This record gives sequence, structure tokens and C-alpha cells, in this order.
Amino acid sequence: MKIDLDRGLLLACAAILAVLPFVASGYVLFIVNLLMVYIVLALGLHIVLGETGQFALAHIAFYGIGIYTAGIINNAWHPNFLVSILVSAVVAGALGYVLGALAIRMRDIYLALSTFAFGEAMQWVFLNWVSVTNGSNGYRMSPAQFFGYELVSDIRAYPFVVLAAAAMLWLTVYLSRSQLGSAFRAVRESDVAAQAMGVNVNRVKRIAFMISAAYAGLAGGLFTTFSSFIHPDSLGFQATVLILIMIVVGGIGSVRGAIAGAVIFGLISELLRQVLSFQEIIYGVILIVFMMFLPKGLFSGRDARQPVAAGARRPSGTAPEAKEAGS
Amino acid sequence: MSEPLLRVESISASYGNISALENVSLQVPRGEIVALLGANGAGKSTTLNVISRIVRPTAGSVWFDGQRIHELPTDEIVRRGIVQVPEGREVFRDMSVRENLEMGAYARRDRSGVADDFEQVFRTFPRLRERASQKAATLSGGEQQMLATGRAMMARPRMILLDEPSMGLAPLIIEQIFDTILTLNREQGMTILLVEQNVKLALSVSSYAYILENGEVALEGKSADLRNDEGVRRAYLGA
Amino acid sequence: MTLTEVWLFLQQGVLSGLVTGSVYALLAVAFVTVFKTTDVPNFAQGEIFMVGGYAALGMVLVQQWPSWAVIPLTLLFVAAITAVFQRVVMEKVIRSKGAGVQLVIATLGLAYVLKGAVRQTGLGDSPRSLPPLVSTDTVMIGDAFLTKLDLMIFAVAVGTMAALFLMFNFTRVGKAMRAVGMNPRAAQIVGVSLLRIRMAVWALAGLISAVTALLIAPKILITPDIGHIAILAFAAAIVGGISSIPGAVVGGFIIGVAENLVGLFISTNAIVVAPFLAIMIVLIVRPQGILGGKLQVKKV
Amino acid sequence: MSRPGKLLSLQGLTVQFGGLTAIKDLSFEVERGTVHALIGPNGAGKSTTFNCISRYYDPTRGSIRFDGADITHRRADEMAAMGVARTFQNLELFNELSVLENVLLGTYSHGARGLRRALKPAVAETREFAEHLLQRVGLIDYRRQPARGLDFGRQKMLELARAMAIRPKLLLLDEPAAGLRNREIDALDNILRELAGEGVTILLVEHVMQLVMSISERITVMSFGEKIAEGSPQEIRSNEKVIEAYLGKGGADE
Amino acid sequence: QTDPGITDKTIRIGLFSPLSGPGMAYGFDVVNAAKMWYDKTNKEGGIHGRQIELVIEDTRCNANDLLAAVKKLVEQDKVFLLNGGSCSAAVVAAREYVERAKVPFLMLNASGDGALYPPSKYIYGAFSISQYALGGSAVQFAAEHLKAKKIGYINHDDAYGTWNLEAAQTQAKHLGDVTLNVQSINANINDVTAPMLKIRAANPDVLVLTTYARPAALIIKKARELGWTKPIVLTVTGTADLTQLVENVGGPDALKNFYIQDVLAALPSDPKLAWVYDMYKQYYPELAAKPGHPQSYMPYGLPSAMSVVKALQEAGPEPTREKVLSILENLKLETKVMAAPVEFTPTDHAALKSAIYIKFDGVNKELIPGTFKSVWKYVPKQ
Ligand SMILES: Nc1ncnc2c1ncn2[C@@H]1O[C@H](COP(=O)(O)OP(=O)(O)OP(=O)(O)O)[C@@H](O)[C@H]1O
Ligand SMILES: Nc1ncnc2c1ncn2[C@@H]1O[C@H](COP(=O)(O)OP(=O)(O)OP(=O)(O)O)[C@@H](O)[C@H]1O
Ligand SMILES: [Mg+2]
Ligand SMILES: [Mg+2]
Repeated sequence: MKIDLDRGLLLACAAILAVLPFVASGYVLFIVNLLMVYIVLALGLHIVLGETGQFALAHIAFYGIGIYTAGIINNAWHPNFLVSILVSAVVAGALGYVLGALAIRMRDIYLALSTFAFGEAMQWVFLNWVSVTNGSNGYRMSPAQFFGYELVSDIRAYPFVVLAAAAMLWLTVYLSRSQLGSAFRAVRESDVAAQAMGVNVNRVKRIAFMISAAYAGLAGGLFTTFSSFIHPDSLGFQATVLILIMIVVGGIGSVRGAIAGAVIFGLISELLRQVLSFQEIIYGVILIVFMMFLPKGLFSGRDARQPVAAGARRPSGTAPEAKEAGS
Repeated sequence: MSEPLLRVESISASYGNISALENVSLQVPRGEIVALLGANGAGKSTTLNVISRIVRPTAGSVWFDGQRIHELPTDEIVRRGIVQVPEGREVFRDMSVRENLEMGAYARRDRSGVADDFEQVFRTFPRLRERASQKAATLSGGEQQMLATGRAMMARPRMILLDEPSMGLAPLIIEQIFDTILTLNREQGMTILLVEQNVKLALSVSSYAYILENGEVALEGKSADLRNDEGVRRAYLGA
Repeated sequence: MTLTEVWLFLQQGVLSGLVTGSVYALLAVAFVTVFKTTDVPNFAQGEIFMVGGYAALGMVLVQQWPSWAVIPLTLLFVAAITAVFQRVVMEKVIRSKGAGVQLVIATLGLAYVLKGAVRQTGLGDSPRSLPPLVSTDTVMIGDAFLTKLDLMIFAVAVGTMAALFLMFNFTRVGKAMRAVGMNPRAAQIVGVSLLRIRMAVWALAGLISAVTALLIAPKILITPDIGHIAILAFAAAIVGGISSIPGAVVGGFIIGVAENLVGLFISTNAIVVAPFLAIMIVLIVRPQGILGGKLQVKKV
Repeated sequence: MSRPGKLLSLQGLTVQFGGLTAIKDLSFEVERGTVHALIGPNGAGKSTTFNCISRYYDPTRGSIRFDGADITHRRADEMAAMGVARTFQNLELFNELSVLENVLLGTYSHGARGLRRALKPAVAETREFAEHLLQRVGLIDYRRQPARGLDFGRQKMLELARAMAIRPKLLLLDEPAAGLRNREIDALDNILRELAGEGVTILLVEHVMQLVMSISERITVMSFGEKIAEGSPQEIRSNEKVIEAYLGKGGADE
Repeated sequence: QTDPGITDKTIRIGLFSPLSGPGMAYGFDVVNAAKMWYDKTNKEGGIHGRQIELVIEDTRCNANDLLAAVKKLVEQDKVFLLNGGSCSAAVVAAREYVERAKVPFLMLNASGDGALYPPSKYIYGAFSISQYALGGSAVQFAAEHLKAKKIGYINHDDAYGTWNLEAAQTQAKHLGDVTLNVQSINANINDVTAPMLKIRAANPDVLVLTTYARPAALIIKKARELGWTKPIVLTVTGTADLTQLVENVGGPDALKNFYIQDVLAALPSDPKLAWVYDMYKQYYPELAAKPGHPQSYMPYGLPSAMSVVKALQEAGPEPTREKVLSILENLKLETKVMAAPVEFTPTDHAALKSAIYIKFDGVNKELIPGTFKSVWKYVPKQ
């Protein structure tokens, strides 16, 4: 029945997305476009954190790299947008591979904090590499085109953004079903055992970093198809946290969760703009309540493969553990 | 017969929806060694974990020294005098062997006897003395098992719950451990609930035994009788 | 640049760096204390510190209470917040099988709540200071100027480090804290109360944060967003070796000094990246951090 | 079908951790298709030896030859493809993954390497193969459960199945019987015999003498990192040094 | 056919600014100020019989959110024109979109240089002051009034910093014999030893600070610690709350030789401006009671609202966006709030070019006679 549930959900989403452009205002489409970008970002983080269990917090850095790459290409040659987003994916992926190569020596908290540091450093680069990014003035990007069809508005970009997101969703599911996917999960669960199975742990980690970064880069490319301006301020840790929250609240390790989380928190952060000065408190409370009562997320345990939180498996977690007694 | 030190009354426990125990009752008289036997997955470890309240029972009650203890937090139960030697060697990985043993005496009120108990542990497990300043994480499997048992001894409890103490130990050490168990029991009148895969050995040291089968008490009786019981022989003692 | 100038820059840069480093160190110590014991990287550390500052401010400014009352009350208040948060929120997250990342997000939630709450008071619009606990008259060391307050901050940082180091390694409760961090289940089995220890640790972190706030608010000034300073505390903690108290302090010093030297001899624009460069260099050269102990062959 | 000859040979193996010497100048050989036991007191260095053969530890000195090749400097993850499988003394399962996927991962090293294959999903026959193995170790009913949910004994059996899935030439078993009851030990005994019959060479570390003595053709005894005896079960049982260092009086009869 | 947002009874206007989060201090009461002016206009019968309808959005001082807000206002709420923005960098994000949608956009108190230059037909702003004007004016003051030849200049490494520095350098070049020694710092800096040491080493005659309040206070304090006695000029970016500034720098001693820039017509305490604060009290009694209100940037909200109202009135009974835009092109308006009148030209859409300066010793404020004008002019890059 689980399959049917998925089918149902997918069809429902497809239907909604199909009719939306005819009924909704450009503003709504802009939000939906953003949600699609969030989805791709979340899927990317899902691969490195949810599947491979590597607590990497530099996701938005690669997103930024993707945006600037695509933007620069658009401004310079104004090519078919497929070109620019693929290039951004490749560039980001390459850098992700490098970061992975440096990061594989670290685990858990070290990995988290050092990738976090990398993210902060990248934001600084965006701010200060003025000749390329126009620094803190923000970078203007001429709209993308598709075989001469100019994507000058949200509604024009909409179909392409949605299709791209759908493609990435398919790719994610495909990956997690592949041998590589199993290798990812093996590394997540026990790198010691993974090696015994013949998994080259370091290579798999590097690949996970690379793919995840490529996703983020591609998301950045997508962003440029409907948005013509980027400012480094929106590429900070806050953004990474948002994506992290998305996949955790969705249910870490679950593709469904990543998507649900992306949609829900994408919307929440947009809707919260209406409640003005209380929004930080509300946002915080939402997070806390979710973690208290649904820590494993909306889709925990519904996936065929049981997900695990990064770092959840303690070094001494050998004995079977049950309902932790607590008064 | 006088009130037993530990009385477990028809407890049940489950992990999520998997039921692990179905109204299990057992008694451990003061100063006795009682064995808890059964196949893999029968629920032995779960029983011990319910007694020290690491697993919350879904039904039933646990009485220690005439008081209900199944609502108390684990640390309080330890303070009352029940210490467990867990399955799978839960040592403090980044602490030295000595620090691990010190932690064993954590809940203890009398600081005086601690020094002697160090001696006793090291006498039982000379290997630990050699490794005293090594990090527990890098000990061999057996050494970790010794450490876990030694740590429990450091608490000078009124009752020890042993979960497969001989697991992964060399035959020689197994003998030593069981000698220790017997001396603890005889000299300090320590009450012991013993989960042990080596049924023969278990029955030889214990005075009474319970046999669990998928979550329920299938059979119980004087160890001596069980040793000679045909069914038990066939089922648990193998050829 | 003349040699005398370089020499002067070095003196002032290093000394001021050590003081600012002490600020990072104090927060890092609080962070490490919690991390060692509960395995939780507390991303609300900065905001807890921030709230300490505003709590004191509220009492001084709005309530007009005398400082002899404000100081203990602030410590109490912050410690209470952190302890209650651990007891009510974190324990619940753990009981519903949340781990690692979930706990991190809970702390992020706390961070947002605290920030939002402070903004509601209306005290948050412009940066604030507190009456300094020690006079801010300047004293000369070599050719470098520092204030009495600076020296105090440095002293407190080193003192706190020493105290905590002794606690963790030589006291019963300190060892219990480490034990809980390594293996909660085993800790329970030897009779440690996870609840009490975890609460104690968070309260302790709260205390340190509050002390820090009272001490350094006059030096660095507080805003509702001052929490970002925790980033530098994290940096300090990593550089020093994430679960080492002395490491945290050494790390703090390194970051503080690095900031100034980069600012003086490279560019003031680059000050912000100095910590992150430090992190990356250290982690590549010495993944376990400077005082992270020697790497051991993983026993399998 | 087991061709005679050495499958594995250790030459002057020495392992040190900082000051401590875990293995000192250890040499022994394992014949193809035999069940060879490695026993000795706790901390003698048995698991460390395993860790060297499966390349988790790098020996300080000495060399390891497997199937004619010098593997002293191979990577741990290359060993599966070469035909070396192992289990772990302290359970290294993929805890949150289903029992079935645990075993499926055993087949990871089969067939060609490289990207093309990496992107292929697991095929039906591997699935059947895996389920067949679960059948053999009696875990088939648990295949959908997460490994974490199994009791200790079954987790051990799962590790065995996972190792078998590698289709190894050499199977390194680190205390497979620990935590098993007589009944299950007998079952294990049979499985190992079958495997040996299929030509799999088994190197066994075990403290349960009943198992060791019944299935191993040859036994190497270590103590404090050194080889103190080697021979047939009978010889070992009656070897004074071994009794005094390891078996003890009681241990001999079993 | 008429433009969106216009009915016989109403004109709908989109009002937006940071109303939450870190940027709140820049926007919250500024929006209130604009709001009260619109309310006042409505009370007085509205514009050619039309009542002004406001739709208010929060921008969080963040580019993406501002864009979302603007798109919502234009496409969902169908406003006639846009009046908003307090965070310059974020405002720029709306530029392309506003031009595409052809909606008149008057900024609130954002300096908005990035959106003003190159001039866009649809965008007007700098009602408080643009960074270009601010930087230039400060240098003018340092040179003209304080007779500085060598000026130490500490700005931020962000957009604002880049802009005011560009103007400052232009001004220096214009003055001829004036040189700048520049140190750029991050807004989150904790230890200002490095920049301050370098300034001291360069030994300028005057120190100009274009930083925000916190770094400014840190620098002034450090300056004193390092025995700096020469004049310090603090631009309007850092003068949000002067009483607070005094506390933050550890008392008046640090302000012995200290000047602040302001863009209001006079000191806030001055009777000339009393009407603004009275009006605020009258419209928001309960807010006015709270600590920290009105926020010090509050008055900056008025000029843009005034301009909107004026432009709409002149656009006549049948206003269209085009008409309004053509009127804005040459709008002149004495606001009685700011240091100088609002003055737009077809080639420059920034309202204010000059600032006043006040000597501040921590207690008393003494107005320096005259206003000081920035000469920076936009030259199209090719
Ligand atoms: N953490 C857990 N989650 C889910 N099920 C569990 C967990 N721990 C134990 N179980 C189940 O509870 C039942 C009893 O387990 P328990 O460990 O008590 O058995 P046991 O008698 O100790 O077995 P063994 O002798 O192998 O240790 C088993 O069926 C096991 O699968
Ligand atoms: N990674 C390591 N670091 C330091 N010491 C280690 C490490 N691994 C093993 N040792 C030491 O080497 C010795 C041999 O350990 P090993 O695990 O090989 O013993 P073993 O023969 O397997 O014992 P057991 O039968 O109890 O498992 C032990 O004393 C252990 O303390
Ligand atoms: Mg058990
Ligand atoms: Mg071993």
C-alpha cells in the first residue's frame, strides 16, 4: 500500500502543479518556484546527511556557487538555461568533491563544525570577491532563455523549474535504490562493517559530498531562471539551517520527508512574514515542539529502509536498547 | 520461607509493538544464586533490564527487600543495592580501566572499602591490573567483559544481575569468574541473578533456576533437579 | 612599515587578542562542558549568553535594582533557563528517541525563541552596555594599552578553565559527567542519575554564560544578535579539540590573536575569515584539535 | 574440491600500539579448505591478528600472504573482492537497515566494479541468494526487521550470514559462538561444517572449546601475542603449556 | 482603462519594511510614521476624494523576502504604487522586477543607492539620505569645518560601506588636497584593535566613522584607550541612540572631541521638530509609552509618504502610474523634517544630498551652522 500512497501523493502534487499557473498569481508561482529550489536543496542534503550520515553544513555555500556560476554564464553568453544550470551543478559538484576529500578525515561534530566553517568562509568570498560577485552590492543576473524563449517572469520559468525538480526527485530515488545507495547507507550505519563488505568508505563519502554539492549547485542554477538578483546575505548559515530543518522535520533519511519538509518550512517561513514581530519566537517554538514530539520527523519509519539520525548510533550502542526509562 | 530479596511479579515488556516478555514472575531469595536460562531472544536480558528499570515494564511489579522498585529511576535502584553487569560490555570507552572501576563505586556511600575492592578486582582479573591505565575502548573483548564485571563488584551491591558473564572469556577465566561469584556469594552473602549461556555451569553454581521461552517462564525448579531432568538435558545441555 | 611599528602592533595585537580570546574561551568552555556531557553541540550558546546580558540590563535599567542584587539574580535566572530547557525540552526529545541532529535543532529553536523574546522587550534596538564590574581605566603593558577590565576578563577565563578542568578530572561529579557523555546507559548502571547530571551541566553552562555576559557586556556591547559571537566560540572549541576544556581556552586565545594579527598585517576585511581559516588549517593538520589528545587506532 | 596448499600464511607478524606489543613475531599458515582455530587467553592478540589479515590494522613488522598474493599493504575494502570475509567480536551490523539489506550488502563486492555497476539496483537473483542465506541461518522470518531489533544471538547469526554472502575463500570468524546456547552452537557447528564442505576455508577465533574441538582440524594457540602451540585438537587438549595458560583443568574436558 | 489599485473611492498603496528580526529597528517605527501621514491625509478627505488603502508587508531586511513581499503586493494585492524598503542591499533585489512590472516605487528610509543608480524611471528614494551623499558630506565637513587634510575613514565591508566610501573618495578628489586612510571592517567585529591601531599609525587629522552603532561605539572606546584625542565624526548610520552611545563608550570622557552627522532639519529636541513627535504620540499612544519608542529613525518615514501624497495630488483626479512618475521626475517638496528639501531631477532620483553636523560632548548638543553637501554624481559606466 506504501507504493500506492506514494503514487497518490505524486499524482496529487502533479495535478496541483499543473493547474496552478492558470489560477494563481505570479507571486504564488514565485513562491512555488522557490519551494522547488528548496526541494532540490533538501534532496541534496538528504543524500549526504540522510543517506550517508555525514553531518555536512556547507550546503548553502554550494547553492551560492551554483547561483553565481549560472548568473555569470547568463550574463556573459546568455545560453540555453539547461547549459548554465548543468555547468553550475558540475562546478559545485567539483568543489564538493574537494571539500569531501578534506572532510573525510573528520567525523560527527568535527565534520559539522568544519563544514560550517567552510560555509561561512564561502559567504565571505561571495562578499569580498567583488570583481566576480559584485560583492555586497548584490549580483544582477539577466534572465535565462530556453531555445530563444526568454524566462523573464516567474510564470515563464515555472514549468522548467517544476520539471527540473521532478527530475531530481526521480534521480534521488534511483540513486537510493542503486548499489551506490546501499553503499551510502552502509557507510552511515558502520564504516567498519562497510569496509568489510568491500565498500571504499572514503571514495563513497567523497562521492556523496560531490553529488550533494551538485544538487545544491543545480538548485542555484534553477534559482537564476526566475530570479534576477542574489545577495550574499541570503547565503549564510541561516539558510543552511533552514534546509537542515527541512530534512529533519520531514524525517531524516526519507525522501518523502525531505520533500514534505521543504514544502512545509518553505511555506512556514513565507507565511510567518505576516505575523511580524513574533515570528522568531513562533519559528523557534515550532522547531522545539517538532523535536519534542516528532523527532524522527513526519515520515519516520514509513520508508522501506529505516533512517537513522546522524550521530544517533553511539560508539557503545551495541546492546539492544529499548524504551529509555525516564521518570 | 522468608520474604525473598527480589520478587518479580508477572511483568510484561515490549519494544514498540514487539512483545519481549509475557507476565514473567520470579523470586531470588537472600544470599542465593538463581539462574535465568533460555534460548536466544527468550527475554533474559530484557528481564534484567526491567529489574534495573532500563526498560519500563508495561505490566507487573518488581519488589526488592519488600519495597516496590519498578517506578524508581535506575540510579535509585542501584543505590538500593542492585547492580547489573550488562550484556555487551558497556564500559566507559574513553576512561582508563582504573577510572572505569572508580565509576563502579560511584553510588557507594562508604569510601573506606573501595581500596580493598580494587585489590579484590585486580586479584580476580590480573589482566586488568596490567591494563589499569589503558583506555577501555582499546581493551580486548574479554578484557572488557572482565572490566564490566569488576566494575559491578566495585559497587559492593546487595545483589548482582549478571548477563552472560562468561561470554567471550577464556575457559580459565571462566573458572576464575565462577569461583569469584561463589566466593562473593559465600563470604559476602551476595545475592545473584545469573543469566548464562553455559547451562551446565549455571546449574552447577545456582541453587534454583528459571527457564524462559519466548518471553514466558517455561520451566523452573531446583538446579539440582533440572540438571538431571531429561527434557532440560535434551533442550539445553545438548548432546 | 617600520620595525618599531611592527613591534608595537605585535604587542598590542597579541595582548588585546588574548583578552578578546578570553571572551571566546569562556563561551567555548560553556559549549564544551555541555558537549562533553550530553553530546549536544549547543547552537543556542550565544543566545544564552545574550539573554544573560539583557536579563542584567533589564534589572539594572527597568527595575533599577542595585548591582549586588543583580549579579546573583542574573546567574540564577540564566542557570534556571538552561536547566529547565534541558529538563523539559531536551529530555523529552531524548525520550521520544531523538538524537544528534534532533537535539541540535532543538537548541536552534531555543536560540530563535530567546532572540525573539529579547526583541519584544524593546531593549534590543540599539547596542547596550552594562555598568562594568571592574573599572575600565587603562594600564600599560610594554607599549600596549589594556583596561583593568581586560585583565579581569583574562583572569576569569583562565580561572574558569582551571576550575572546570579540575572538576572534570578529579571530582566525583565531574567524572560522572564525563561518564554520562561516553555511555549514558552504563552511567545509569553504576548509579548516575542522567536527569540530575544533565541538568547540572546545563545549569553550569548557563552560569558560565551569565558570568561572561556580566563581565564582557561593557567590553563588546550586546545586541539581540550578539549570539553570532558563539561562532567564534565554536571555532575556539574545534581548534582546541572539541571535548578539551584547556583546549577551548587555548583555541580562544589562538582565534583572538589570529583575528588581530590578520587585521594588522593582512587586512581588516580579512578579520572575519581568520577563525575559519584557523579551523580549516588545524583540522587538516590535526583533525582532533590541538589538545585533542593523540589519535588512537580504532579498536574493531 | 579443496585443492591442497596454503591459502593464508603469516610471517613474523608484529603489532604494537604505542608502547604495548599486542602481537610478537607471529607466524602460522592455514591450509585450503580446512577449519583452522586460533585460540588463546583474553588479550592474546587473536582479534588483532584478524584485524591485520582483514587489513584494519597495519602490522608493525611482518608479512601476510593470501592465495599467493602479498596483501600486507592492501586496503581493508579490497579484501572482500579478494575473497576474505570476517565477522566482528563486538557486532558491527548496519543497525537501522533491514536484516535483508544487511545480507544484500554482503554481495556488494561481487561482479565488476566501477560507476556503471554502482548505479545499478540490486538484481533479483542476488535477492534470492540473500534470502537463501537467511534461510540457512534461520533468520528468514526477520528479513524486514531492522537489525537493531534482533537479540544478541541472532545478531551474531546475521553477521555470519552477511559474511557468507561475500562468497569468501577465507572466512574469519571472531567468536561466533559467544552468547549462543548449546542448541544454537550445534546449529552453528553444522553450518560451519557445510561451509567447509563447500570448500570455504575457515579461520576461527573462539573460546567455546566444545565448538573448537569438534570442528577444527588444526589449532594455533597464542598467549601474550606469541604462538605457544600448534597442532591437532587432541595434541592441543593435552598440551601442558596450553592447559596452564588457557584451558585450565576444567577446560580440557568438554 | 485605469491602472491597478485605483477605484473611485480608494487608492491602494503597498507599504513594506523590516518589521521583524535584526532589521526591525530600521523599519518598524519608520513604517508607523509613514502610516500616520497617510491616515492624516485620509482624515483630511483623502486624495481627490479617494481614501488611501495600505497593505503592509514585512521584508526582514532580506533580499528574497523583500522580493516576495513586492511580488505579493503587485500581483496579489494589486497595489497602485510601492512605498517601502529600509535595507538598502535588499531593496536592490526588487529593481528588475519593479521595472518589468512598471510600478512606481518610492523607498522609505533605505539609502538604496544600488537601486537609485543608474537611475530607473520607476524608482525614487534616499528620503533620509543615500550612502553616496552621506560619505561625501562627512568628508566635506571634516575638510571644511575641521580643516582636515588627512582623514582616517572606517567603513563597513558591506554595500553601504562601498557606496559611502566611493562618494568620500570623490569628495576628497574634488577638494583636491585631502587624502583618506581607509579601514574596512565587518559589522560583527568584536575587537577593533587592528583597525584603530592602523589608523593611529597613519596619524590623520580627523577620524570619520560610517559604521553602525556597535562597531562605532567599540571604536570610539578603543580610540580613547589608545589615547586618541583628535576629532571623530560619526555619520548617521551609527547615531541611532545617543544616550545609549554615551553609556556604550563608557561615559562622556570618550566624546571630548566628537561630532555627529544628522539628516533631520534640527535636533530632535528642537521645537522645529516637536510636531513630528507629538503626532507620533497622538497616533500611537500605547507604543509611545513603551521603552525605546519612537525608534530614533521614526521621522525618516515621513518624507517619502509626503512625496507620495503630493505626487498623487498633483496627478489629478484620474491618476495613472505614468502621470505619477512624470510628476515625481521634477518633484520639489519642503518636508520640514529633513535637513534639506526633497528634490528630484530626471537624472537623479535621490531626494537628499546634504546633512547637518552637531558637536556632541555626551551631554550637550551644539548645532554647527550650515549644511554640508556631497558632490558625488552618478556617471554612467560604459
Ligand atoms: N532494542 C530492541 N528493539 C526491538 N526488539 C528488541 C530490542 N531488544 C530486544 N528485542 C527483542 O526482544 C526479545 C528478547 O530480547 P533479549 O535480548 O531479552 O533476549 P535474550 O534472552 O537476552 O537473548 P540473548 O541470549 O541472545 O541475549 C528478542 O526477540 C529481541 O528481538
Ligand atoms: N586499537 C588498539 N589500541 C591499543 N591497544 C589495543 C588495540 N587493539 C587491541 N589492543 C590491545 O592488544 C591486546 C590484544 O587485543 P585482542 O583484541 O587482539 O585480544 P583477543 O585475543 O582478541 O582477546 P579476546 O579473546 O578477549 O577478544 C589487548 O591487550 C588490547 O588491549
Ligand atoms: Mg541477552
Ligand atoms: Mg578478540
